[in-house]
Amino acid sequence: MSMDTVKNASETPEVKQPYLDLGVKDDEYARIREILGRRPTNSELAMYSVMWSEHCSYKSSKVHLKQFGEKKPKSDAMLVGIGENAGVVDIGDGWAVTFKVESHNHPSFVEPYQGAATGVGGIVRDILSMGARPVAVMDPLRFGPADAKDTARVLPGIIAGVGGYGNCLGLPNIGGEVVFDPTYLGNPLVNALCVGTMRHEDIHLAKASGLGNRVILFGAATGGDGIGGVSVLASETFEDGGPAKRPSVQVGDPFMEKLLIECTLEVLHAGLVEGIQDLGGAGISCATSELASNGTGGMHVWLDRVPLRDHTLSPEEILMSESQERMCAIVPPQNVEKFMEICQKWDVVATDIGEVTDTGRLVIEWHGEIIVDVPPRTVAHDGPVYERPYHRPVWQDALQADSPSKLARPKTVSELRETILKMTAAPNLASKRWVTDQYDRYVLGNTVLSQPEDSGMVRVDETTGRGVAVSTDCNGRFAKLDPYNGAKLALAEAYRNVSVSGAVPLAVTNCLNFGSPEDPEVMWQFSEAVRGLADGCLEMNTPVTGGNVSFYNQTGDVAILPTPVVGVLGVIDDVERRTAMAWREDGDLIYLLGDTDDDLAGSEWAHEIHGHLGGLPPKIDLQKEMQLSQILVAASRDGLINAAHDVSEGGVMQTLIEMAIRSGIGARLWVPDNLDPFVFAYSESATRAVVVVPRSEETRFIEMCNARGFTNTRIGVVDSKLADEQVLSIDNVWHETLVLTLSELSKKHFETLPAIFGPTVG
Amino acid sequence: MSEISGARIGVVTFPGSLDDRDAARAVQIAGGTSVELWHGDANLHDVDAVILPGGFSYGDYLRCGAIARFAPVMEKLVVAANGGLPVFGICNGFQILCESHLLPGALIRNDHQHFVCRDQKLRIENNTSMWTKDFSVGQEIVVPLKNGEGGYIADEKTLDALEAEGRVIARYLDVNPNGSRRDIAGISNERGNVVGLMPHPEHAVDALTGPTTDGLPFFTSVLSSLLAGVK
Amino acid sequence: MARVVVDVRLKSEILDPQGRAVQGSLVRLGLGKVSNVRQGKQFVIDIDGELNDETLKKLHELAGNLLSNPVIEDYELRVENA
Amino acid sequence: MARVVVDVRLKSEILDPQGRAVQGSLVRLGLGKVSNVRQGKQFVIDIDGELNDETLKKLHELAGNLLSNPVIEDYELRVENA
Ligand SMILES: Nc1ncnc2c1ncn2[C@@H]1O[C@H](COP(=O)(O)OP(=O)(O)O)[C@@H](O)[C@H]1O
Ligand SMILES: [Mg+2]
Repeated sequence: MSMDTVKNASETPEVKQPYLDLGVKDDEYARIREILGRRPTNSELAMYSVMWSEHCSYKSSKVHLKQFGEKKPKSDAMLVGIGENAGVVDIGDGWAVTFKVESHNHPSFVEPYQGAATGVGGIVRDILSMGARPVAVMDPLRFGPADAKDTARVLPGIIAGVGGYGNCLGLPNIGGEVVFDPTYLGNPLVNALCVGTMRHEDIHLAKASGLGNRVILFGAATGGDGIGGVSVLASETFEDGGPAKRPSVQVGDPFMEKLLIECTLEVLHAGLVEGIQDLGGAGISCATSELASNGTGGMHVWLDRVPLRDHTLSPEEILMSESQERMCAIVPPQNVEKFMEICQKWDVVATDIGEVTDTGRLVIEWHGEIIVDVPPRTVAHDGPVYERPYHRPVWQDALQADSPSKLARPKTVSELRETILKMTAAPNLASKRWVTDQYDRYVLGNTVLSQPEDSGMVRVDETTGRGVAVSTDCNGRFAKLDPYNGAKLALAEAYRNVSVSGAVPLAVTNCLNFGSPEDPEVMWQFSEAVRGLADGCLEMNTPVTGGNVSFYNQTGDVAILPTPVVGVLGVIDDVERRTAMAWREDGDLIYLLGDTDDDLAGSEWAHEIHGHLGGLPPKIDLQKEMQLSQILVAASRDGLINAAHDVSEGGVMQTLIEMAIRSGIGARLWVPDNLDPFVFAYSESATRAVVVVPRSEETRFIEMCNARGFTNTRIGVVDSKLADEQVLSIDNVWHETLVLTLSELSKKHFETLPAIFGPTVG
Repeated sequence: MSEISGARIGVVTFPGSLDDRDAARAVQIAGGTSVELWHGDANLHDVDAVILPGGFSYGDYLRCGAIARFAPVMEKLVVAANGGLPVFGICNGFQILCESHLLPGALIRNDHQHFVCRDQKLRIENNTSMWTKDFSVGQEIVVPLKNGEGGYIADEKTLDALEAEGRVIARYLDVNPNGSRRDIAGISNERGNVVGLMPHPEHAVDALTGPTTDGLPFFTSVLSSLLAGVK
Repeated sequence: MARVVVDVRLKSEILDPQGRAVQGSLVRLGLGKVSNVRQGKQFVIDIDGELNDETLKKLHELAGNLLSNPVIEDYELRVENA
Repeated sequence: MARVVVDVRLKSEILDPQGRAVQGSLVRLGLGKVSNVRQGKQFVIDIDGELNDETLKKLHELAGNLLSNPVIEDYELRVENA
């Protein structure tokens, strides 16, 4: 079957092709034949199969994702929108920022280290291909229970992979998430986010324009990595069987990627490049068809010129290979020599593999024979679109009716004390230092905030201090209880985290991790989450700039919690005035902003103490969330607060404990008269934050809150002299005082992960 | 020697160097002028001192610093260092100095097997080297540490000699983050012009982006050493 | 006492960035004719007492999934009685 | 074509944290009687054409100061003609 040429395909219409094994359905195959007016060659079939897979074509999600465009808020900040490698937003002073999050879930389950490493590598190249210098990465992660055997297998490797790749590239890791839930056992989520910066004039797009321009492939040689990985791994569930495959594991070479970054930025800044595209999923198939369909319209490629690592690869395999650390540039002929010189300087192999034509066809030649001749749009953009059936799960009503009100709550000081110590050590609330200490947060010298702060913040302009802050969030339990509002809550939380740091939220990216789209109940969760996020972004005036969908995250019939991870990017005009979470000054006043209701459904308390999930998640009012944001940003700008920290998982108690541990200084706190001490401690009502106000600014601060009608409650005062050692002392706990020492809290907070995953330093 | 007010400190970029910009920034904050040096260019461009920055030169493949040692610029650097040129190797730079035999011993995988990034407390043990002059002996500082292969080892005889000659320039305090022998964080050569340090003082020169500004004296030290040399 | 040596090598189809880097250096340092370099790991394991079949079986098992990662690596095990 | 294999091992007096960690895991996973584990590196170098004395000499030189660090490591080189 090898060397199936176009000529051969025309002459042998009856040949049976293994399209089903490649994940191509009967009707899709029929459509390919209709488009081409003949049967596809094997190479063409390979291209269509991989480009029309769920992962590349978004065939199940497209009909829903279009809401992000339809409900797009009017924002002047959007410079490049959805549909490119990554969206680009204007942050002022001529600076533009691009950011995007992508999943590498299944590969990381199969080979944790390399799966996670190449996940980072892939998203960094997406950012690079916009013309931006990558400046930071983040890694929202989800695992099964912390003490589960398979978590012990995947977690250390995934962390080492994220770190190994990012550290070697010289990108600071400024944040992420580590969440444990039984539904992720067997389906860990590895989402990777990258932020890049550039001047407006440096924005580049993936298009092949200009008749006669050269198509240059540069970076690593092509091997058999992940052949069919995209379609086979991303579009079917985990069963093996099927045809023998080339290694489905891709190995990353971060050193090569570092060279590729420097080399790419140099050729871009030298003005040598017309269009540029990274090679990710679907490799050369994707890059050539996307570049061609977005440009002058045609391309001729000599595939046998592609440098190979493995000389036994067939042309079909070369087209599908997902070998890492490769880029493709469109270069005018007169610039080729200079382009090659720069590549040589960086020791990057570059090969002229084709040229831009105006034929409207993507033609690929292999040793003198034509093996592909297709309209590129049909490969890249006109894939199948499914209107998958969906319906509200039959169990949804029962789940929402199963409220946590019947769960036993602590009723005495000693019971609450015991609960606090247990919660402080809960894997989801405990310090993630075991993880983040394996990541370089300092490199590049622009990191202003990183873990464990609410958002990661980097300085963009060293002269003016302009910078950006990013946070990613999602409470999958809320999303399970109510996917529509769960998505809004995820957006609100990320928005709040950025605001807490003093930055103005500007734009959104997302990674939608769900179970199988073939399950109508999962599809309902997905459609509701997208609707919620699109409505939320419209209301908050933060456009979705891009994202990624990962389906089939399920084991058997059990899907993961619906996990629409939302990333919010904000801008701050001077990073000097950022707000961090640690209080410092004795006598500073501790205020809780926002209203506290009896919100324990889906809470960390219900999960950790009772293993319970049911009821309705906290209500979310995005108008109020925006008010809170304005207060936090204004307070930072006017110097009214010395510290701030958002309230989310683990409620106010967890927020205060984290602030105290970060500070190393104690505080005297009291429970407001109108609240039950337990509800005060562990309710997870949305739209709240704890702020620390110097006495001299108290009046101005309260006036600002009152002017907006925003609830503000004084709940304590920073005090390092309460006892011989540093303590949190809480008054009005059922008329008694509850005292916790920082040393006992720290012990609980820091010991959990090392006890499970083994000791490291400190 | 160029004018001291603007002493020219070269920062070498190898393929895979990562903290080169940070080192250059630290030089400038200290009052020097940073000069970019390129691994493939066998020329030190008349600089007054050289910094080998942190990173993963050549991906740290084979052994950290093993491949960088053979870069064209290193041939010149070894000769100049032996002639008294101040050279400071930070992290990967320290590894390169050991591989080049400008400093004794070697750096091996951390004893706990993980890459570690933390704010590390150090005690300065020597203020006679060209890079530690502006410290006082016994001074405690906190600077970032980030490495996967930072365990300093040498045979007992070498370790004893380093101690006896006062060539241990800094030691880890509170925790030994990588299993280094005798808590050694940094050493110098006999003459005191070549210094290697595992932690990263260049990330502690600005309170905005570092945990402290405790790293700055490494960079001012060389400027005052050069000045003293001229007088 | 018995000595068991386990060589672990990346499967030939898997990218070996380290090997490539070493190959580059060897060539740069004057070794002209290197066509390929692969870098692997070697474990030298000393076992107390005699090496019985059961221990050997266990060793193979551990070599196949602890010392090597079967997804990307192969191992070879040999006994060198000391 | 000739194949040259270079084994690089830490000198025996140098503490080997990786080997120690592996030893710990082997014992934890049920291999009772491990008295020592050392982890080394192995380079498999394919040379084009025949291996002459000069190339071999060069190989020894590079094995001794590029592939291994003589301060902490020893190497062993053997030729396996393919
Ligand atoms: N959940 C989503 N929300 C918004 N945009 C999305 C989402 N998923 C994918 N997209 C957009 O669709 C386009 C194609 O996505 P993808 O295939 O991941 O890009 P790439 O080919 O660069 O990896 C991108 O512009 C991406 O931002
Ligand atoms: Mg892309």
